[in-house]
Amino acid sequence: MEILGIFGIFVLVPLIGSVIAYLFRKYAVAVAAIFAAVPSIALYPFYDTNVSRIINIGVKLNLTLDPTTWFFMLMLDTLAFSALLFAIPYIKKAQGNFATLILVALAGANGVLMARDFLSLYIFWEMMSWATYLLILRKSGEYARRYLLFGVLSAYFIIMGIGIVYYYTGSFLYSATTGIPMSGWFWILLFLVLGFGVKMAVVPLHVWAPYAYCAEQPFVAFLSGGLSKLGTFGILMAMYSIAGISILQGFGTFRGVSLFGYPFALLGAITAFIGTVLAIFQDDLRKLLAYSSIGQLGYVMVGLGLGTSLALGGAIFHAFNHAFFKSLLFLGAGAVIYRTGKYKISEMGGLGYKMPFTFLFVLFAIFALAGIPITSGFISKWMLYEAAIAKKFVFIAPLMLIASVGAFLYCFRILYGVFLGQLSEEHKDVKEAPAPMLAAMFILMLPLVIFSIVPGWILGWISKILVSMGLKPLEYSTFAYYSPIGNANMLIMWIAFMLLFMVSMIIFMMKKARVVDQLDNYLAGEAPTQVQLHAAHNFYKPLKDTWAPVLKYSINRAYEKFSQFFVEGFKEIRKMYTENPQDYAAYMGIAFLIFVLVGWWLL
Amino acid sequence: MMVQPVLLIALPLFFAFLLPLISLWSKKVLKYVVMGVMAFNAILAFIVLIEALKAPIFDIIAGFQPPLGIVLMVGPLGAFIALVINVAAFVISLYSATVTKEPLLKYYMLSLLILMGATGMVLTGDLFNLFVFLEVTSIAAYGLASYNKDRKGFEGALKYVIMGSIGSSFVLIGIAIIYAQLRTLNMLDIATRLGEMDPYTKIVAFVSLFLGFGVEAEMFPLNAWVPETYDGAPHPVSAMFASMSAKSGIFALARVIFTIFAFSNYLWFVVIMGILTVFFGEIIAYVQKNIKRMLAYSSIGQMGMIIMGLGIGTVLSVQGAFFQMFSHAMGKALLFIAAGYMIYAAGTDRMDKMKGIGRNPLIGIPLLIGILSIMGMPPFIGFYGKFYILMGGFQQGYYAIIALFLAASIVEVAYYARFIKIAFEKSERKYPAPNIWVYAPLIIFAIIIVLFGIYPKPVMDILSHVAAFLAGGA
Amino acid sequence: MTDNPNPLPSIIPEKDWKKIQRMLSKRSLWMIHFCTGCGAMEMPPTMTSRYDMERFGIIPMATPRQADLLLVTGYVAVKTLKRIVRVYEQMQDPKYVISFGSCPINGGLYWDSYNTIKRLDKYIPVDLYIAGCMPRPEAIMDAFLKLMKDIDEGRADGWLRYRKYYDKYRANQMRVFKRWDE
Amino acid sequence: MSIVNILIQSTLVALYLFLAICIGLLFMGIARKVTARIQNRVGPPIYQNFIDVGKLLAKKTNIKHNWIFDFAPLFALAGVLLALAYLPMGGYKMLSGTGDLILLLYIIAIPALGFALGSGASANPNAGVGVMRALTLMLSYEMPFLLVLLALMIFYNTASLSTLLEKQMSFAWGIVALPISALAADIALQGMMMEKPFDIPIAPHEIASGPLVEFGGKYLGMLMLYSAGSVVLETTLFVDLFLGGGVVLNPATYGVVAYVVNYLVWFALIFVVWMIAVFINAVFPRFRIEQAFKFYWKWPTVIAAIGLAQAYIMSVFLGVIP
Repeated sequence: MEILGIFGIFVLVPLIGSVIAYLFRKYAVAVAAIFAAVPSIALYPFYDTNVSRIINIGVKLNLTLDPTTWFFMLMLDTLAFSALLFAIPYIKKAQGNFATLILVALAGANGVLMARDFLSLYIFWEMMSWATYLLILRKSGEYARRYLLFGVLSAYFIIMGIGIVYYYTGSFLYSATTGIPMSGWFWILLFLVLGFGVKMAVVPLHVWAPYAYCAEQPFVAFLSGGLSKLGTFGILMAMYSIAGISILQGFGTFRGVSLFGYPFALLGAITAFIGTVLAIFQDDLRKLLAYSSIGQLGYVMVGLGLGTSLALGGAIFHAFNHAFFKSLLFLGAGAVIYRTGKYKISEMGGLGYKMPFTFLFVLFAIFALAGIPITSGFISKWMLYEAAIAKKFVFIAPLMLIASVGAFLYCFRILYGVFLGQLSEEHKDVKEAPAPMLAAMFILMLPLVIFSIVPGWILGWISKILVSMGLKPLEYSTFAYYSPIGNANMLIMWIAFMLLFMVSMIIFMMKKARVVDQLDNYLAGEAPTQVQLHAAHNFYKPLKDTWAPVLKYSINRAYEKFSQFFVEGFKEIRKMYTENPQDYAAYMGIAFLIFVLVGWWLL
Repeated sequence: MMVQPVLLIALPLFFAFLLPLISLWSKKVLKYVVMGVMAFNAILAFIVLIEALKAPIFDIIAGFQPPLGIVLMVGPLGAFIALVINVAAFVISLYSATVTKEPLLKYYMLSLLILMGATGMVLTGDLFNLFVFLEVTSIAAYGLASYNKDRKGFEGALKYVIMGSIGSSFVLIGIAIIYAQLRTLNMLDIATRLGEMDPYTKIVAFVSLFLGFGVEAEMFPLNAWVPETYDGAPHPVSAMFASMSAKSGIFALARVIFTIFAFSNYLWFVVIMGILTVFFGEIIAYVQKNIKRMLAYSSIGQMGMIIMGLGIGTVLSVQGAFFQMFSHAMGKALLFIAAGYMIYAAGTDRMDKMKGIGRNPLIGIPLLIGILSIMGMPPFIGFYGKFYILMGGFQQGYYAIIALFLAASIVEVAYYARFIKIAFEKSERKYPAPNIWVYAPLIIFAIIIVLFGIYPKPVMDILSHVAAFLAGGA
Repeated sequence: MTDNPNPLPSIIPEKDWKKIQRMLSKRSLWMIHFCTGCGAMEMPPTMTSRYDMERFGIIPMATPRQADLLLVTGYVAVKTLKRIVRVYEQMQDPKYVISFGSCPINGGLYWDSYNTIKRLDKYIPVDLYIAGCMPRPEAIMDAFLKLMKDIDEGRADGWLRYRKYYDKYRANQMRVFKRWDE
Repeated sequence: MSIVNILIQSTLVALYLFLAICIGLLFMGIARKVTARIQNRVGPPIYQNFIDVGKLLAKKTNIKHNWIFDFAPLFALAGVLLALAYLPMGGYKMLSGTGDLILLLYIIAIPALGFALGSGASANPNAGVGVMRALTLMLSYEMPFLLVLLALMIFYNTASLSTLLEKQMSFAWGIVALPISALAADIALQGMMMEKPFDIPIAPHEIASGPLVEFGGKYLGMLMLYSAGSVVLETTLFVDLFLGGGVVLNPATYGVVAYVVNYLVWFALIFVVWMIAVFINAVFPRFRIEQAFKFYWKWPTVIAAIGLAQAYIMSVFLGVIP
């Protein structure tokens, strides 16, 4: 393994593992989990190191493991490991190819993170892309194609970007991009950002996400939490490492923010808003989470677009948080689906009493998603807001803030619809999720709590990344963090909260309470034994009615019309091949004439 | 040891006419004999390749010195393509064992002849031999195309005959013009003395040769025969067309473009023909319901990509083009074999009737690998060719054409994804399990695709000789 | 129905604690009025500006969980009784019942009806009756004051009785109900 | 910061919090009295709510449905106390030096979320509907309110409340500098306090007091303490944002006297703000929830946007830097 170094550990081990895991038919996923654990453990020696290596397989792959890569890789490998751990009980049939494909996707993802030249970036990107496609194909067949098309679209945007770089420099290296004119940079960055933006599901390139996220939950957790972060990483590298801040500033600045980045920031804010609004009205648990992660990645996009030190730090931190809490949510949903077999929120209810641990984990994830300060989810949102407000951006900031208010709505939708309310008759004997699932969820919950008490650690890592990209480091201490216009100290907040919680605990403990059955309930004197009390169906109806005139427009349908139009055109063109030899002979004659004439004209 | 490349041609020819005698003794052994011959040929081709990598081989036949005599001119690239053709031929010959329809004797003779013709077209250094081998290939191909003796077969074969004969007559005209002006047929000789030709006639000669080989190379608009012929022919034969005759045609085309007439100012037109081929091939493949027709149109698209690569004409793109020949020969042969099995197993050639046919891993995994490779997904061999051709295009700054090409290949991805979905979706229908003659070739091709996809270094080393080839060498 | 022990024995002696509790609960009687009959008509004037009962801290509540005082305003049919009992059991101790008019006392003008009960007191403990058909708001206010006085002196112990003789009450109830769930 | 100092500070904070809760209960009593007077009634004594809370906490039996049910009182009370602790009262910074407006904004969500959790844990449909209405209402009034906050933060160029107070003292009160925003904020405040016409979530006559439906005894008592706290929280928020937090004397110069005076001024100011809310509450009927949403996203939002534009122009183009 030392011969190949980082390539061996982070790319070959999963690849070999994928083949080996396939052979253990029944235990494939467990074996795969072990192979996924290797890179995530092997990562720790590489903390704050800078290892590079060139692998020559006929094309040269330049791989580097620096703090940026380390940070993202930590995220991804942990997610992959816990997703596979979760999948051990979850995946019942065809374990083999699930495990294989997840590991291939992991290898591809690690490769993308380590790649320092466009060729290997593209190779690993596509590897990850088709493995993901096949994983989606396992569950939701028709929509997998949609994912693949958008995946290929993004790949081709990236190819355009790469090609223009190659046109100017004749090299694929990230480092060799000197002497490219600004016009060239504009197109390169545009194509690269669009390409990676597809993976981040930025509106209007988001239509693949809601359907792709209906695949098996452990994989979706990895896809939404982990693989979508490759988009973040790609944009980060493209804009701030390959191009660099000075090039971006070269496009002209608006209050110190690059005019190239600002539209993307605005787009991100719009994405956050649209994703949130659409998430509020979903009844399918998986779709709700999908739209919410579209919205959350919108926040990340804002940070990437603004590109001040604070905003970028916030974006990276939010990507980290989103990776963990959204995977946690998807896994929680997976646990519920695994136990009940239902997807619709309105068909569940009261499961929190039967699955307390799952409920607690999901509750923490939702605190993080809603940005409640007792989780680290708050800090990243805080940084993004303050970055936007400090720069006096009066369009981005309100959109982000109102979107985060909307997040409360769908968060409560999940909590109430799934875990609270009435426990329906058919779920009377639902059991708690099996141990591996709980373990996986617990692993994902830890960072959210730890980094909310001690944000200093992770802010330190992020500052390293920012410094390596030539930006100012963040201002932070172990427990507190600062922006130009404000500050917050998590330790004091925690202590105060704990003390006050104890105070209210004392008042609460003065009297004992008696537990009554859920049907012993105020129903105007009625006490029926069989009744549906769960008010989760079409939960936000009044809001939906008020939004109806806006909601009737759908980007999705626009795409379908578009593709329909083209297929009709293809049918017309197909008529060119009349199955008639005379015509074909005529074609040859005409072709001969045209060729000769063109040739003579060229002389 | 010094291997005579001529053996590559002589051996199949010899055995093709030995087969009747063998069949008198026993009909059973025929297929094993053919497999043996082709396997031996493949090994021979490999040795020749190693030789050719040291230095281009000029093998003079019957003692006449060039420019008078006929000569085999085996450069590294020629040897490489020859190797590809022979390997493909050998693996396909395994699949041919499933062909049971009489007269088997003729089938095997013709398949040996098509191999001989294709190899000859690649190896020869002499324009007239090129024409002769082209004729051999085409005539064997006509025979094989109509081998099924059914309506589809005959119709396809007829169209192939018409187009093919027009094409070869074009070639003959071109050769005639050149000979009339230069009194020589040796390619290098022609290349050196091309300046003496009257430019207008030179164009005519070039276009004639270009179109003539364009028919074999499935270039737009000369490719109309492709879908019906591929559809009508027996399944192994479709695989042969895709991986052997088409490859020899495109290699001949490459020779015409670079070795003989090294125009630089005409190339952009070739690029346009290439992109048109890609475009129409892919979008018409999208609306096909018949699997073999879909594959046929998609192989038109692939060949168009190769023509594009040749036309772009930078070292990188031509390397890509040759890599694409290799990957397309392997991948498309795999897909045609798989399609053959599917048509046999599902009892129809309509794709929507093949639900869940790929759920048997012996078929499914190679099928998936083949399709991904054709789509150009790393780490399969299909990727490198596509990527290099594109990068070459970027070097020349053909942005619009590349955008068009990428759009076309999104369409390609769309229809292959549709097919994957059908092939792997759940269905209670049970299909007969493939026998060894079906899945062995599939697996061999799949292994080649993955192996050279993960470690393409050997191929890349061979393709590093492209520069010399472009300079007008072998 | 288990009684919770006194939470702060060490600080305040049992007796004073009870006194404080009575004093508090008499000064804020939250009522839920069960409009069974015509008596309900008398509540609006009692609440509103003419005889504003809020000045004694008596306000109407939406659910029995929050209420201390149950008003049964008028005749009680068997079917209604079932609801009344449920509401009463959902209220939290200490809780008090006032019944309006003559019907809950002796059936009133429904005395020979086939499906009204004659005496509410057999089924749930009534702390205070207001005679008359119908009692006027003055009478109601008077009743409230009387109830507050009773509470202060610890005479309003209906909830204790209900707890003590629970099965007797339940037996009486079951005599008139066929089943609980309908 | 020495340990003694910390102790003194924390005792002070505890004292202020206790006073805040008492003030809240008092205000609720006053509101009942005032409403009664408006309706030409006598009304209860103004200390009525203390009695109510006492009675509720002294109830003999309490019921709960499950362990999640307990979240409501705990999170609600702790959360509102925490939020109050980050809010300067009468010029006393409390913790607001260590956490800014956005932290406060999210801390305010803690009690609401806990309350929603607890009420959701009862299987009563009214609770679900009530919480749905509450959240929808929140989405409604946050739109103008966030624009107002943005206007303030842009104009005073700070997100920290204590800094905001100092700048208001040195420059001008928010209501003088940004009157339009102040108007929008007050309209939003009515919804934030869930006073009529926005008492939709706890409409007793439609949905049996909504989220509160299953709460009785100590649960209801603690929730009353929570609502008392939130009265002070919301009024104080307005006062701190727009009325300089009632800081008239600079504590740096006048010392303890300043604290006392400022506290009294602050008390007077929140009383005024509360009275406005109470008067509106006393004379209005109730909106339907979708009407409330449409209302808030129409006029108050427009007003708040104008206010934001004013703040933007003043700070960016006119260069008025407080």
